[in-house]
Amino acid sequence: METSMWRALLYLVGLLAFAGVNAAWLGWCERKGAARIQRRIGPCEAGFAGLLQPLADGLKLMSKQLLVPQGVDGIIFRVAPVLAMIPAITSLAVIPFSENIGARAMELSLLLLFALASIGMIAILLGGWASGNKYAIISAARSVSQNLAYEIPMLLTVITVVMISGSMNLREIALDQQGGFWHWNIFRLEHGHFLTMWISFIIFFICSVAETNRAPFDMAEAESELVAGFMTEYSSMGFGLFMMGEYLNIVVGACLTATLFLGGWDCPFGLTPGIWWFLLKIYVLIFTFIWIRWTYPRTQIYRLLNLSWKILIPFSMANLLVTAALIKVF
Amino acid sequence: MGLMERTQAALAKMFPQPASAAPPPAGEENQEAPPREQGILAVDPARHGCHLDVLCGPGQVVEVARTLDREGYFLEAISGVDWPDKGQFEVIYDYNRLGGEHCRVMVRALVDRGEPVVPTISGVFPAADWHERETFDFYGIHFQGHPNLIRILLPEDADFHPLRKDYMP
Amino acid sequence: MSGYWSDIVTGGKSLVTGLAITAREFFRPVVTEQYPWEVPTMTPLFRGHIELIGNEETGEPNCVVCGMCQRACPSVCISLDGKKNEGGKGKVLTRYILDFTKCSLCGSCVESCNFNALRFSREYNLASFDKNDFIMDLMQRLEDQNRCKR
Amino acid sequence: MTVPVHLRHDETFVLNLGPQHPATHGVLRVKLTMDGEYIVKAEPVLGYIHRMHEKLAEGGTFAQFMPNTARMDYLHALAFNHGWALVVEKAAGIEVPERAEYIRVITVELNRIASHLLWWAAFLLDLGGFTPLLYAFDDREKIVDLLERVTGSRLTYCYLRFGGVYNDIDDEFIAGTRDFIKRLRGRMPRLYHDLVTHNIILIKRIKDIGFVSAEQCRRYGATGPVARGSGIDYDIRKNEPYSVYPEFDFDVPVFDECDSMARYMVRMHEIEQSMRIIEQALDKLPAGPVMGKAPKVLKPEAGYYYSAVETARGSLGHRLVCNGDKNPYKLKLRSPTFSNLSLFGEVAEGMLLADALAFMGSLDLVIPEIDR
Repeated sequence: METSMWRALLYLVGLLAFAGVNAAWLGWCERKGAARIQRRIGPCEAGFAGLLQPLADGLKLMSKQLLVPQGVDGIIFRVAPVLAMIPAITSLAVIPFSENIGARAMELSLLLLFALASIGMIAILLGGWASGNKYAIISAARSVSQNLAYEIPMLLTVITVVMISGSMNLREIALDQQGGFWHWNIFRLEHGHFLTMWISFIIFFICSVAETNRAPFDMAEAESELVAGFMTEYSSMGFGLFMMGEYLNIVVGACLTATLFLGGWDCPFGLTPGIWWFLLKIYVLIFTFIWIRWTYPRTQIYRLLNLSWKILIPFSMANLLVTAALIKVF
Repeated sequence: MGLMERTQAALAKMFPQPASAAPPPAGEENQEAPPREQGILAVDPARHGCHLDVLCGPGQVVEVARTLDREGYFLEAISGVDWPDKGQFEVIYDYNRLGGEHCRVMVRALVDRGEPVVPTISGVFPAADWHERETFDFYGIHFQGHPNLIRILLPEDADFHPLRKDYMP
Repeated sequence: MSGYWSDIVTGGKSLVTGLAITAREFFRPVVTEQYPWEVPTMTPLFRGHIELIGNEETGEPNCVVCGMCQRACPSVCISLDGKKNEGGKGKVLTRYILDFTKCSLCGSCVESCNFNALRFSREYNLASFDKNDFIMDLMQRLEDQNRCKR
Repeated sequence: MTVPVHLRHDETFVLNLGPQHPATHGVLRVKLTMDGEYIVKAEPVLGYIHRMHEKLAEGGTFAQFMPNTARMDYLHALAFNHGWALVVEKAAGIEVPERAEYIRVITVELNRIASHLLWWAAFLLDLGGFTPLLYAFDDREKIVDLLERVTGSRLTYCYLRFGGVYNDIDDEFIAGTRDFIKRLRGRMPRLYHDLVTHNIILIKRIKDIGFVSAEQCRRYGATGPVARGSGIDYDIRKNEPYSVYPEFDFDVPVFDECDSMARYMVRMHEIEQSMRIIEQALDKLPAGPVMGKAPKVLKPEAGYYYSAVETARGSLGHRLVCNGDKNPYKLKLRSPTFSNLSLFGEVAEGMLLADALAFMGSLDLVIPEIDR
């Protein structure tokens, strides 16, 4: 009993620290990455290479007044940013960082993750709706239709992974892929899954970009159309929490992608598996998120729905069938 | 027949009396010379920037616009001019062709300064909508029949017409 | 249907090309200048606010109070006074005020000056909390410059 | 365009786009009546940066208005300089030496490239792509540096004079301009076309969006790239040549698609054509003075004068009325985007908000020029 309590406390502190550090410094990474792509320097004044910039930003945000405009739904308006943050942190509890590091290895952890992701979407909806701002409401509506459209292909691709691994436990899915990159779901030689799984991976990745409302699918906060979308009326840490929630969602998305497709903590050459491989993988994926954001213009809401319904869903369906056939036949 | 002659012929139907045989160059009628009669003048485009100078009555503005619309012209601008000495406002319509053969037509109409009313041509050229509003804004010239004659550049509650020569801020 | 597949193929290719281009830019050197630490070189024709040119020897302004600059200025930001030169002919400048808040840096004053009495300064750090800082006494400025020279 | 049937009910709301909105590039306000994300009615509201330049012109001499011209279209300021110089030269009968004409063309065309680059950057920003903005600014910075070398200022140039230009160009400017053209030609295919023009997201976003027919252009008096994107072959530099433009060999890019993509392509091709003009002008640049004989005090003959130039946004007209005095009696500025914007209301009806903003971006609005 005693040890399990210490363990819980350790994970609580550890995960909160991980979440906090990521939420703060991913903003720095994003700014630095964007700056490099645009041939600028980026933050450079606060600390070495601007590393203290997140602290300065945080201080600034916290010292600002939390404005609650007239006519907003006060309670929901205040709850929404928290609601955006909490599911993202909670999701980290079921992520297996390595064979022995992971707060909870639940049987249905995959299902829990998707349930929590939907709550994040509700937070955006509530925030936008409660603001009573027309831009925010449009943004909330966009965000919901976008998320609904993307959960379907995402879940369809996840089902293929579940079929291959035979489990919905993230730890077991990762364990199933140990022993070198040819065991990873994306390149899996067994049953010839590599034929279809790379498509699944791409679909899953596109969907997770869309799920996290990142460019080029950032219609919900399209700054040139909707000012700041659902965040228009938020100031101070209300805004800060939404920002942190966004980055944490990226982290969770990257963790999930790494676990489902890239073998979790496995070393590509089957040598020394461990948490460092996992971290390397998720940061490469996160960098890709940043890279994509600073390369493309924003798409249009109905183009996005077209992409989902006309391309991603048929492809993921076909993938599902082919994977099932491969498992059954070989 | 060149475009200019064609336009001239089309417009000439509106003016039964041809302009005087020896037309003074545009602009000089404001000086000592007697005021110009209504009609069409061909002017030097290199000097004045337009080929035809049409002086018409305010009532003919719409008809001129229709004729030019048929000939494929477009409306460049509408400007007002204040002539307090003569007690008149002048409304200048600049027409031009989009591509093809080139011809610029300046249509001028003089209205009484005390009661400046000109029929709108926004029914013919939607481009005139904003230009007429602007002229109304600056000179207080009323464009009869304009669907939405409100101030465009100045604030809604302005009670002055700044380009009138007697306007003192 | 063929449009569907070609969209996927060419579209996908264009997206990958885009990523490749930004990736290449990522590793290339920065092109920005860090302003307070690096100052770009100023062109010889830089138009700052105007200042008076002093005589090489005496340091007195070259201005003969003809008032051409005042008349040329479209924004009425120059006001100057002179008094009769005692002992010599012409006039000497007694006051030259530039209201820089109105100035649009068109340079008409410098162009209109026939006596080599005006030029553009090289001052570019023009920010202040007080509007009155920009109502400049150019005589004073010239005196300060002369003092520095000595 | 009529409002689609499914939009004809009363659950509409008014969305106030601007005057401080990221997409309106300045202080334009558009009153949108919306049904969901569909626009039922769009009504631009102007005048937020109105400065009454026409009255200012009447108040001063001809030369004193020159600095004001650059403050209207701050992106293509030299074309506004040029327009004003041309109409006054026409009225007062001032001759311009040939070298000055060439320098005018070179600087105006450089400025046109800068303007198109900035439009491109801002358009991409409207579409949510931030990185291309900085690539374009990198190139534009080179132009601005070059122009600063000859004009002394970086944005609101006051460079042209009646009868010439303010300052002669030097060898360093010529070499710098050639370098710049080489550099832009090198960067254009990769950083502009591969990264953006051929990008599927951009193509899907602006192709078949914002349909402006040639007839609409004529009725609303739209000129410039908007008209040329609708298949109208109209460029004042070709149709009624001024300055020394007839001496150069260049094409007027015309696209028939009438959509935002066509306007985009027109501008991208115009950059190339402007570079061709500059190269030819640099090759042919004659020696001689850069200022002709112009009287100190201008008193043009009484009369009506009109002169038009092609700015980056379309036809800029100056309607000048003189009464023989040393001040302009009346000056009307026919600014291109004033007319170009007036068709926005008609075209935007029934569009989605995001598409309407993409369309607005493709019109290339410069608000101070609309409001004057």
